[in-house]
Amino acid sequence: MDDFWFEFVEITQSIGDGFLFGSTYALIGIGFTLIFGAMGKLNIAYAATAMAGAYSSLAIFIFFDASLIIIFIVSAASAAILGYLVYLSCFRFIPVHNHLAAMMASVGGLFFIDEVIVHTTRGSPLSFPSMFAEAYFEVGPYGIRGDLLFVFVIGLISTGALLYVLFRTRLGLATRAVAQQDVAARLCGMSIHSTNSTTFAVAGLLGGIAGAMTAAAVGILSPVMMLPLTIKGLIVTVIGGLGSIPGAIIAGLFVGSFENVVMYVRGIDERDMYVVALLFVFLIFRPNGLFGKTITRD
Amino acid sequence: MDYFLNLINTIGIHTLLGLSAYVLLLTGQLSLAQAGFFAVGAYTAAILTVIFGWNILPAIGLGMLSTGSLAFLVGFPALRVRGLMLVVATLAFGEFVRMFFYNFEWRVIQEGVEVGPEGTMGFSEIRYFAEHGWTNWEVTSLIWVFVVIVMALIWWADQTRSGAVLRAVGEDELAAGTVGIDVMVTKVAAMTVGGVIAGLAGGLYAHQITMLDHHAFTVLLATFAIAYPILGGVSSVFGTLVAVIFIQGLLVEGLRFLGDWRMLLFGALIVVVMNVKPRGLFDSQMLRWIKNALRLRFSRGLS
Amino acid sequence: MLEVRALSKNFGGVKAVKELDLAVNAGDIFGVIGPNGSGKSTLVNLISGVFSATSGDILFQGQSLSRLSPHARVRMGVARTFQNIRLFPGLTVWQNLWVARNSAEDIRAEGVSYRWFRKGGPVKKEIDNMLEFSGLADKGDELASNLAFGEQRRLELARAAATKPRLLILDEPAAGMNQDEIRDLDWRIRQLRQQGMTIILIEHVMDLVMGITDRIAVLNFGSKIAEGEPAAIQENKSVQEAYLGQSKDD
Amino acid sequence: MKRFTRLASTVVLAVAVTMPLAASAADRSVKVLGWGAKSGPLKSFGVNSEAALRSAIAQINAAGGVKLGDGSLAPLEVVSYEDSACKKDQNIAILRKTASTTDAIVGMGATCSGSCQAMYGVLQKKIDDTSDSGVQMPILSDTCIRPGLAKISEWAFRNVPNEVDMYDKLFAWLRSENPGVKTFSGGTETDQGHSFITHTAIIVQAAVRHGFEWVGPSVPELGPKVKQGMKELQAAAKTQHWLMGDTNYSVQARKIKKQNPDMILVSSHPFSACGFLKEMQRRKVKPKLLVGLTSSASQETLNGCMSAAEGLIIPTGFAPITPEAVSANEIVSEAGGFLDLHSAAAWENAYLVKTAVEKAGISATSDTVAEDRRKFRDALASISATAGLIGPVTRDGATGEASKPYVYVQVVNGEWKVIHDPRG
Repeated sequence: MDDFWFEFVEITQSIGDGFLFGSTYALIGIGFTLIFGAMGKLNIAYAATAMAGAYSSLAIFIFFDASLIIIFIVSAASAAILGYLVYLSCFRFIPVHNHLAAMMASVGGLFFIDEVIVHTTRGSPLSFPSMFAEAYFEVGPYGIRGDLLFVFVIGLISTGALLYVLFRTRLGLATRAVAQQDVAARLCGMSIHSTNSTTFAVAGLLGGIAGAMTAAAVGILSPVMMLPLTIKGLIVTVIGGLGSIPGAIIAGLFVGSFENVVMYVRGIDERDMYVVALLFVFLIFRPNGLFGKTITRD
Repeated sequence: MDYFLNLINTIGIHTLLGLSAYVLLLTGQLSLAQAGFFAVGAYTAAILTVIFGWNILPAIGLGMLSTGSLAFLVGFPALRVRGLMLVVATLAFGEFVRMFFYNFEWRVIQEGVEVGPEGTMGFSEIRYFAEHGWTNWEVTSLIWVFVVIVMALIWWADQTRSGAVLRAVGEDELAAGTVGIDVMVTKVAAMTVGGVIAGLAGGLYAHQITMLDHHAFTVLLATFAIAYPILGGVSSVFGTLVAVIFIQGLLVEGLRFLGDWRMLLFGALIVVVMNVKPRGLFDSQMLRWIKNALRLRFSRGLS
Repeated sequence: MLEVRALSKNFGGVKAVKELDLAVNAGDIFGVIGPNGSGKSTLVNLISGVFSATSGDILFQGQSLSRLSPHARVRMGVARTFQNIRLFPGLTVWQNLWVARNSAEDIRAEGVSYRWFRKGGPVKKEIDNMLEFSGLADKGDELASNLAFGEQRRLELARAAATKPRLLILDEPAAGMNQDEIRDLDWRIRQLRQQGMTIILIEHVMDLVMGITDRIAVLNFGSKIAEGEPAAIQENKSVQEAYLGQSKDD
Repeated sequence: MKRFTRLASTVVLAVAVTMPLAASAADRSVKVLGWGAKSGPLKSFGVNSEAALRSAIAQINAAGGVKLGDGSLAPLEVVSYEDSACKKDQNIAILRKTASTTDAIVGMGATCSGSCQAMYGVLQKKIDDTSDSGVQMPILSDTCIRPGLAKISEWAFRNVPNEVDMYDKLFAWLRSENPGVKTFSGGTETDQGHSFITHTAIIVQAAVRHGFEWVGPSVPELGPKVKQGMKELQAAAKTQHWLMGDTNYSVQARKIKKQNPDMILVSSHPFSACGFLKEMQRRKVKPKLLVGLTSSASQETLNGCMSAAEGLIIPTGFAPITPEAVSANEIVSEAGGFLDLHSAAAWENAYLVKTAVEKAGISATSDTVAEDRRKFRDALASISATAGLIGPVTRDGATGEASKPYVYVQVVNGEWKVIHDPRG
């Protein structure tokens, strides 16, 4: 009985931690899904821009010793700019219907950003500041990391802000219009390019926050984190359903806790296998993800 | 010389890898599973030569067979989804295979020494070529015989109706269905052929590199596999070859003298190429240009 | 030939086709008309298997089509064209017809190797004739995307015919055509009927439909409001209200 | 535009192909060619090693260079220092390039164990084995620390500390120093072969041997198969695992917190070691002793998690404890690199090359490359001891494994401090 309770506590604790970490996956997932929703295209370089944002904010911290809030803002801003640059270099001038070329270009973008970071940091892991790192609450048998909570809250706020922008402002209206019917939208005199670029910038904003969140949650920044984050982000996007923001959020949190539980029960060697298996289950039984619209257009 | 032969071998192997993705790309399928098939082919062939002491040809043959059947089995569920879904699904499959070999251990004692794959420690000393006294020329010719055969087959098939059918499915699945083409079968067939070719590439790679471990089969490799046909363009098999030469020959080896600036240029150049030539380095207009050039040559020759 | 029984199709709440019954006799040219959104195109998609019906059944020569995938229906002899042309733009004109040779008898006639890997022989002759018939003889090696609009329409018609269908469904083939082209189309459709095809013609251009069809069904809001000879249809009150109404004012 | 790009690329290609050929025309000097990761996450390896190698060779040349077979002096020349990105195929390409297109008598690469393992595989396994068509080129690697690599080829030489010995003495010393410390626990990254096998087969075993007991059930001796043994170990001792690129270490840290050991082993590279250390810090896990993997005794660890790593004890093959080491350290940092256990090996290798060349008595002309290489290789094989930066480096002729002196360093107030020199 005792060790049942022990296990119960441990597992619930794992779920909790994973849930909090999941918020970073969720933000990355949202970024992918936003861009896919707007253009129907895949921006592989996205997670890279997110991390790059975090790096540039770290530079600010090192040279000007700014507070964590500033860091998040800087990270978001620079990632937004990067996102826009990625749009210009990898999407803007490539024929709209040539998805392959655009994706390939963004892969090139990923390599480039990655290498720039390595070049400037010599690939060395760098310590990233985190607020409330000392705060560690013991609630009965459970322990909660204050900085993780903080990160989680920031995640919630930024998501909320995004949803507000998307569903309460003109920009959001335009974005969704373009996403649903770009031809019609064009006929209504909306500029696809300006809408797309703003979408990239907005996605970049989120990415920057996500990057800073991840870095703050781990406490370090290192180039080896980029690829795993990209893969997790894509998996989350698909499980959530392409183009669905709530889907991405829920999937992110879910995947986060799921992998952490598997981590606890089965260990590292099998963790990612189970995540992949989870994805397969979704693809087979729910090919359009949690909230994906079924595609009936011929 | 040795060095250039080695480079040519690498180009050959990567060309095969690229072609395995090319076949799928014809049917409009973007697959990141090729690295997975590549890995299966590599490990199968290497195990057969090292542990069972097979000759390399049957070993590679069996490798191709296994990857082919694996691709066939994966094809049916995987090809139910399209576009980004397929990309991620195949990516996940590739990762799954990688993690399998990351946990895969099969050690046997041979002449007092332990050989075979050893999980995350990798599978080293696959020295078939060296042990059997193959010179580099022989290795190179072995690899390129395969490359030429595969390229020729694909090129020829592209002239026939089967090629047209593949492209038809790639152009417009729905229309293909309504003119009586069995889309699913076509796709799975392409997947299988792609798997076989990737397996072949893997078998050759294992013996060229002499050491396998899971680091070699990451998403990065899968990305390269699709990068070749996309960069080269799907209008012709030669596009893939051109792209491989561009990446392996120029960006990776050729620019080596740039030291640590090389990899910076790497990504940037890919972006540039995709902007300048969205349909690939070797697109239809380039094809026409070359055809005309050749025709001129001929007519001059005749007159 | 073709029998549609109590066929219904819902998109979410919208009933695109409801409880539709149709019967097409072999050798007829059967017209289907109706205002926009009356469910004509949905009907085509249901018969050709692009959509699967919510309820009801489709019988072709006594066999049910409902469970079959699009390509299987083509093999049974049901072919179609698209309202918005859907050729294979990256393939040559010749290849567009080549890939469409999937009729049961073709598969039987050509051996495997012949079918997949050889260009010459009867295949070539037939396709060349088809191009001749479509007035595209000299354009065989052009990319389909380089053809003019009218030529693309003709090619699509030829491609559908290349599957050797017994039932050919034409979804607004005259859309965007001028008088001469329509006259030419009229002639082609008759030719195809000569070759023994039964034809379902979905069309807005009234003179074409009235001139060429043996029977006409009128759809409105997804259900059939009238069926009969062209003449009868023109007289039909409810049809005039639903559809020809406006033309009476001038 | 298109024509231009086509033109440009062909030009670059042409240059690229002729480049290596250009390298091979030169007067009488003893040529070596080095390589390491100068791009990718492990960039620091290449940068540091290049700085160390070049400055050591500069020092040698300043002192007159090396004596050749005919008694004349010739300078050492670094033909080039290539970027292998720690990728297997690139390492092999560079190896073949060195062997076939340059007059270098020795290749000096490439820090990462996996790369070396593949690279040694294309070398001839046994010298004078005519049936073996492997490359005949002496390779002198800085580090490549994974155990048992030397046996792959008789042409391959490494300059690495003997980890078994290193950790054995470490725990012996820790035992005597800290009688209070009883239990221990720890973790490793399983996707990095070296960390993984060292943790399993060496560190944990050594700790057990010296009377530390794993929290909870006792640790079994390893079975014949390492991975198998690892599984047993994990099953019995619940050692923690993670991957190099992980972002979440909560489960591992919590499990260790539960075990509440006196001593914690973190057998992992800085990337993940820092992540894990930081997580433990947040979870308020405070062991009496903290022991790390030798690869983490580097500047990267301090960059990544100075405060969390406070107190971390690591055995390392380099520390500025001797005058030579101190001066070398200064020179290299002026050259823009850090001297750590990896790059220090590169420095020492330069001097090892000098010794071997002078022992071999080569003639260093472009038409004697083949025999020079062979002579050099034999000389290298015959050398049983050389002067390293912090003491003599010995090499076991039978196994080909080098073993160099080492000291124990600890992070004290954010700096590496030498806390013990086992040589007394």
